[in-house]
Amino acid sequence: QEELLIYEIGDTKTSGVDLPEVPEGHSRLGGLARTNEIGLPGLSEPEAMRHYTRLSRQNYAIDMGLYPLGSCTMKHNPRLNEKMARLAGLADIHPLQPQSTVQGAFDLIDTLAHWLKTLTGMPAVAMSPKAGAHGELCGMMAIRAALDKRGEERTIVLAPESAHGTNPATAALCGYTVKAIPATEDGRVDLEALKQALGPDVAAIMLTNPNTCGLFERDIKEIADAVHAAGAYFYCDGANFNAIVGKVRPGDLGVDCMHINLHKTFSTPHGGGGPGAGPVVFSEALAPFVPTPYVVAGEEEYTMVEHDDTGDSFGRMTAFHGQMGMFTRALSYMMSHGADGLRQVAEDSVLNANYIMTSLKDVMTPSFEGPCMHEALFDDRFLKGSGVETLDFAKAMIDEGYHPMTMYFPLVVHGAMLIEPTETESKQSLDQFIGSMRHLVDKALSGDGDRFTGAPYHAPRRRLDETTAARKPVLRWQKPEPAQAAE
Amino acid sequence: QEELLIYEIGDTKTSGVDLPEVPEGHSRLGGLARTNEIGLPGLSEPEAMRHYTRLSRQNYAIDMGLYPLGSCTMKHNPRLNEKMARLAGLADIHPLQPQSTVQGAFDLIDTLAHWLKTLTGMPAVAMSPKAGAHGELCGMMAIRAALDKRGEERTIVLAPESAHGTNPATAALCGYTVKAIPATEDGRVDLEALKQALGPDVAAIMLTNPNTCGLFERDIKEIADAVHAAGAYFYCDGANFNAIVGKVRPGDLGVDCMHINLHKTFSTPHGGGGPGAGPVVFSEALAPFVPTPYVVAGEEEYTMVEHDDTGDSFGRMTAFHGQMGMFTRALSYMMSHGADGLRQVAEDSVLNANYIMTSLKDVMTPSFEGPCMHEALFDDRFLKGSGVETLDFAKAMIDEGYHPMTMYFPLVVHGAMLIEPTETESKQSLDQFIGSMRHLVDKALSGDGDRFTGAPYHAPRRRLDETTAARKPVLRWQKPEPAQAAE
Amino acid sequence: MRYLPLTPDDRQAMLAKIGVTHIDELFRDVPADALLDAPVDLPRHATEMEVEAAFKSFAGRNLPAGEAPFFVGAGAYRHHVPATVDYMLQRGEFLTAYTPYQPEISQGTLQALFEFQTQVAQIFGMDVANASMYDGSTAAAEAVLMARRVTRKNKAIISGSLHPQYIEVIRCTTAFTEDVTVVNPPALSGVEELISQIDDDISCVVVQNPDFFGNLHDFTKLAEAVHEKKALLVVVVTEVVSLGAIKSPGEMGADIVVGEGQSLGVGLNFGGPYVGLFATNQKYVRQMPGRLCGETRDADGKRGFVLTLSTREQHIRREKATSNICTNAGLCTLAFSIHMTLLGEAGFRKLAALNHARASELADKLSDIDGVELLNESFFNEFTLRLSKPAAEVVEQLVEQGVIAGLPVSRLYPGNEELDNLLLVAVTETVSENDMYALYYELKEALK
Amino acid sequence: MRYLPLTPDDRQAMLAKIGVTHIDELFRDVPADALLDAPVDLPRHATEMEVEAAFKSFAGRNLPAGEAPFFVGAGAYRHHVPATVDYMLQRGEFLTAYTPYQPEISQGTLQALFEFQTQVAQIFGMDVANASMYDGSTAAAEAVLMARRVTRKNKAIISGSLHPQYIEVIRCTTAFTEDVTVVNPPALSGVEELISQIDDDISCVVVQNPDFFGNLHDFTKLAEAVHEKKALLVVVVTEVVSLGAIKSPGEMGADIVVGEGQSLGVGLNFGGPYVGLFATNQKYVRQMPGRLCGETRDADGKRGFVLTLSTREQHIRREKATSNICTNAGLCTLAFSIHMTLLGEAGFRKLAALNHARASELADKLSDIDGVELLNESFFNEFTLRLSKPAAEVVEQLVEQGVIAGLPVSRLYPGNEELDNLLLVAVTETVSENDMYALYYELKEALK
Repeated sequence: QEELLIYEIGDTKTSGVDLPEVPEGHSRLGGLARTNEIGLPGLSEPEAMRHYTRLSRQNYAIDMGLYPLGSCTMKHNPRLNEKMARLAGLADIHPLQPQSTVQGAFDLIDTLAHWLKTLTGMPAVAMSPKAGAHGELCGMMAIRAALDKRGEERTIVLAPESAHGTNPATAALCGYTVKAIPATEDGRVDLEALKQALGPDVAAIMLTNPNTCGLFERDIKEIADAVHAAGAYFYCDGANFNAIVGKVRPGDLGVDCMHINLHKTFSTPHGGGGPGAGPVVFSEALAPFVPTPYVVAGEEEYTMVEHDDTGDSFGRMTAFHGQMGMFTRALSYMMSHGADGLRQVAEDSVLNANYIMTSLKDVMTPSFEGPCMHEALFDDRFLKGSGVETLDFAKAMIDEGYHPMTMYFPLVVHGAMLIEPTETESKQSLDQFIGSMRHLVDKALSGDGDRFTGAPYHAPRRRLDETTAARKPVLRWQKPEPAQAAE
Repeated sequence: QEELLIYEIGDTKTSGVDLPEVPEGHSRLGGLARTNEIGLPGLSEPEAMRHYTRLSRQNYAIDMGLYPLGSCTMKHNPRLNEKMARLAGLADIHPLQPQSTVQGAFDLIDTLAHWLKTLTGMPAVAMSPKAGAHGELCGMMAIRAALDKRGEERTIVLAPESAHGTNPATAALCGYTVKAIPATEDGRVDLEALKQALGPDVAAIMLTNPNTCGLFERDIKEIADAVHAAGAYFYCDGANFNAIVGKVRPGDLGVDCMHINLHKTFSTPHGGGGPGAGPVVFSEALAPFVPTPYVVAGEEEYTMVEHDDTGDSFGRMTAFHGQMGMFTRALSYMMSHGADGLRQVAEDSVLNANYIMTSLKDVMTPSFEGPCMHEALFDDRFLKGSGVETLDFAKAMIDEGYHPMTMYFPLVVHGAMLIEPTETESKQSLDQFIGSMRHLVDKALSGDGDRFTGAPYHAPRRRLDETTAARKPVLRWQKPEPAQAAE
Repeated sequence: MRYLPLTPDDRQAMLAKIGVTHIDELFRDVPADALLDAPVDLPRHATEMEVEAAFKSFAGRNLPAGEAPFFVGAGAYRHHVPATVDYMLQRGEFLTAYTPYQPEISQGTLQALFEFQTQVAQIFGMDVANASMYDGSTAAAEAVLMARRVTRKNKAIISGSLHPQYIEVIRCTTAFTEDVTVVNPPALSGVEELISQIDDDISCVVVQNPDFFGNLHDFTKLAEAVHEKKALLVVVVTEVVSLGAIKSPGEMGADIVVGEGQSLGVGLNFGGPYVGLFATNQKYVRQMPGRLCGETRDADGKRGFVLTLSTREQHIRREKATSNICTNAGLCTLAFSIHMTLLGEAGFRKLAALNHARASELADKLSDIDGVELLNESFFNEFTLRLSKPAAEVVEQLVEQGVIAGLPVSRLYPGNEELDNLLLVAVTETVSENDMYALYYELKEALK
Repeated sequence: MRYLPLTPDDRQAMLAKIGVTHIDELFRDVPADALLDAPVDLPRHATEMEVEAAFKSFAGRNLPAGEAPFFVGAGAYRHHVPATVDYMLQRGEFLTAYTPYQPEISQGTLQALFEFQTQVAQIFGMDVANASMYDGSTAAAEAVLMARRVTRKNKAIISGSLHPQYIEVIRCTTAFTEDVTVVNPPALSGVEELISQIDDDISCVVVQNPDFFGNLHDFTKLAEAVHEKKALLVVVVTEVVSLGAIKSPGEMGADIVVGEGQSLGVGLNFGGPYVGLFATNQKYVRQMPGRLCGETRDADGKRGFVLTLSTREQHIRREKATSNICTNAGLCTLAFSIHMTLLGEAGFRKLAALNHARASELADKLSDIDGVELLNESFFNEFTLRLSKPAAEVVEQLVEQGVIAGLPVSRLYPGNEELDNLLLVAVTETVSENDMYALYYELKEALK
């Protein structure tokens, strides 16, 4: 039984909500009453319950199995965090109710800020960015504001070829042009090339560390020194912070600002694509430029500063104060782990990735030598001659009961397969995954091509036609033509 | 991937719960410390989350589709009720904390009692029975207590052949012998036969109404009169109350006591087999004999009477006060529907059953003439010659995406199939079900036998070997023999 | 009405299809004068907001145990339940499933029951456990009935240290059959001469560990004496967490062990729903009441689980069934089992040790107060104090100070003056140092 | 650690397999002096009980809107959310799923997004909507950027009645590009002369309906004037429930409609997460920012859904992308869509009517008070009062009486004395008669 659309189940008269009768009274709508039918279908509550339950069962999720999506840190989402986020004193408060009535909320934000600053070794943090990319924007805007204050017009941002797509997109939003820095053979930034690229027109470098190849940038301090010497700032993309949390403080590496994806490192649920949260930590140099609003702890009470009096803040990135619901979940996660547990998070995530790398390196082709951080990068050399592409291999994983790994990213290796198990997988789970992968490699090389090119076979859908979807986009339901409807 | 047992995943050292360190102190265990390993496996929280999530996905449930289980009233379970049951002021209170600190709880119980009494037209109610069968026991014990007080030794309980198995089992627990009353051609109690069976040795009649054939006992008042004239009591099994709630008050029919399955009529979740709740309403004649405890509303406050001073109460059926968590859910359901909505419940449940009966009567064989109440009873005559049994037909429904209907009950018709859609199915859902059933009948009669005898094909398991399970029962996991384990 | 999908148009169309014009024609078998022509005298349907307001009002007039220093136990204990447990219980696939009579589409419930049965058997040190009963007290009554079936004798001896409400339930359940129940008076000292009461007529002896007053017992000798008379030893456990610290009834020779499983996963709920645990040895399996889940194979040879041995049950065996029970405490078994799985043996033992340590600490502290005497030689997480005043008065006095001091034993033994000054105090891991200090301070004040 | 499955033995075995003896050998690329040799200076790991206690303490120092007569709106509205919505959000299959890049195993999320997009488009009266943005304010900024891309002009005119924080966000987001944003002063009267400001250079005019002060507008003429200059009309809606009662921006000729969807399903959450709504007309689809879900077929010909038109997005198009956004408000779209589905058109309209009726009632009542002047000619569920005293003082005074009277406009317009006495009052279906009376009474007292 296929699940119909709500438009095919419900009608505009049905409602699954009971509301009190509307008292009589004269309308103040200024003659703007909505008279035409909108066309919104309603479902009774039992129908709605079935519809969404059935839909949910067509999803894969962390709760169901290993989610080896490199660069996404799909770790266990504790339900304690969900419970905390639903306390009425945190969920049912309004961003603009009197500050005297939300002192606990400010304390929570301030406490989370303290944890983030301590873990990163940075003196300041902006809490309001709504997601990782929004955090990037926040960091780059602070850099731009700092340079503007210095009266310098710098136009170029450097970024490695392997950077996330958000990096150049963000730089563009701040009016910068992106220039790529090449990588060395071993998958890191080419320090010499970087030094040559640096100059008075360079505003900043945007660097992910551990980088998107799953490697730690060995020359990170030299890079920071060179960048600073050239009068530029060092933006660190914190997407891979999970690998080093509690083990390395970015502040000790010379970073000027870094966003933190609370939904990656600190386990707020991905929710099928959001919401995220992307607080940004700052060095002393950039701290004056943080956006409004921010919490200030006074002697007796907290204040949320909503208007900057210094004139240095680069402005406001969002209405209200940021992703409070995500703050709650992240802080609950952090307190649960503590300083000791978070350190263990980094160690176990790196251990798990290296265990996979080691256990598969004889049958798959790791792209780089040496230990990886929290993700293992393979390329498609091992598939050579098999007729199986990275995409096919990944789709075949679905039939084995797994979500595919990240494919074709980073762009710097051919047919990339980026596997990030995270620290919340057990050894038993990893061994089972390794077994499945070895089995698939064996099948791929033994000519069982249909298993791959036709995959998935055992999923709610077979492969979907994405080309037609993009060429003739159907982006909403449309009422069938009357002729059809009458049939 | 098959889901392993916790014993095959976890070990005795792992724990998914963090606890504070245990302070030093001398043991007061009187030398009884448990020293041997118990063998309880622990799972980390992520492992536990996956294990139970995966297990859950092997279940069918109301939230997933129509559950046409006759006699079980599998209706929608609103989540509002779950939310109410989790309010700290209701979930986190102790049955023996001071009565002054639980006045709201007593009010809730008293309010629910009022609703039950009003809906049944009966003057008293015992709230503590833990489930339907426990409620039956409660009712029959009150009858026995009343007869004992009258000084009469009656030894026989009458019940129709079509009665639930709990009826005779309960009567036996009260020291009675059960005598069956025959049914008429049209599926009801044979009034004349009943009258003949009545006599000074008859303690009570146990009657389900609407009965287990889905029919209303037309002669109910005459039956009650005859029973009372013979000095016996009328126990009504309230399992099918959903068909008449808000439309007919059992008190108006001459009933002396009736249990109410809160998990049927009032939608507390079945939870894979429980917990239920089975309050029992009583006539004036039986009211003095109700079990302890009970709530009494005073001028200023409520009192929970835990010890009966009258000497009439037949005693205590359970520690504490009954299924409070179910009371909350049931009352939330009842208030949501109100007097008007509950009446509509009965009407729609009867309408839905008759719609199914009418829509299938040309291809299946209804066992009795005329309108049914909230369930439609078919027998297996329509399968004659097809080689398909009731069981096969039911199992084939699984492949169509449905839970099978109730089979081989009641025992009074051959190869019974008892279908109860409940009022929370939409017409669209019924039409789809009817279509599937017609399709199956067609396949059964057109010789597509494998579809049935091998069914189900599309379920987490194929048909299971119940015979071996009963002959050589394996009722727990056992540690594999060391020899095997070493392999 | 948000829960009723039929629209007025649907109803008309369906009546037409059936061939009637009014819904009441389908109620034609109801005696005309009994068919109500209007809704009963109760409020009309309510919105979610209205229902929430009503329940917040009910809830608001109770004092949740978590919002006060809280020391009541007596058969129901406040333990901390991990958030994962409640999440899982709420999944529709568990919450809204029926009894797993159709095993092909009920493996989730069934496998969880199989795991539950194994856990319960292990905790109690017994061979097998059933898929649960209503609660501990009804399980205890079922144990007495089972002992009669096994031994074909009908006299049960009940310890005076069994939870008084359990005693009442056993008495009530056996009141109308031929059973004879001999109930001893309360044994405050923890010493009770049971062995001398055993004769050839008895079917069983029923004891509790830790007993109602908190004392611990080794029943090994008692078991031997009972077995000599071909009778059964029934051991009741109302605080299952104790078995993470103390020897199991199975190790002491029990034949049937029943218990209240509420401590794990289920919560207080003002007394219900709870989960009755029931275990016995292999040889008595076919006399055991209640549901059982067993392992088997499907047509493809895959391991699977089914409800089994149902020939013992009422829907097959009717008046000859082992019990009239036809439900178990399904969802509560799941709560119990998930909580136990999260704890694991290491966590279970630590939890028990923590409870014992806290209780010891408080017992020591309170014993220092003038007018307080600790009666127990041994205990797990609950003990009995003799106060210099009636305990009921003291408890009411402390309620005013926001402290729920424990259970005045007199509440369950009204009219027994000897017990009027006894206070039963329970301590779990949810009790903080501050809570203990509050009780100490207020009790001291009250007894001045 | 309850969340970390590896045991010490596992770790040893895995290190051995990898061929190292200590975990830090895997961190060998980290500069030695930067590798911490001990945990940072933060508390150690905490039990569930400890974490719960900490959060109950945070929560306990806030006043939940549901526990007081509550009248703050200003872009975030307290509506009642059916229990079903939150149950569904908590299902692991929705909660713990990733972005649906693998459509074969993400149809649940994708179909829900497709339904969401359709609902949003219908509510706004537009052709298409995206799969959501962070919130209303960032969506408004994205609309300005999009208008620049579509028109290849860079001057935006911003209504003075747009939510002041939205204005700040637009200003901030366009600060470092070549955009020119002309921001009008606040238009209290509800009348603002925008048409005269339109010239050939403008990319768009940004207006709000109902506007920040609660006034309603018909933008039909404005749309015509904007279109004449080949520019776009951007309409912002911060209270989406209003569209159950008033004409949609699409019907008025809007080219882009953005909104805050928090009112449906999401809740207050102290400002986030919320859900940004974004809709436009078919011809501009390829310039739209954010994720889009589209319908297609699978290899077996079955209908299915995929993320599509991703060539607009940053992971493909990098610096030329339509936005740097790479998430949507996934779970909040689901909350919005489920709530909307439960309401249906009938419920949505009734909810809107109810909000309007309650607000009307309160506006009338409060207007009776000496020292209160209602500024609005028209409004939906929020209106502006001019008090005889500074509103911030009055609000603080009423907090002491347990009434949260509304937003003093000065909080968002500091230093603008003209606005100091203005109080913005919002009324939803969650406000009771008693709440209204409490505000009336306390306000009257305060203004005496």
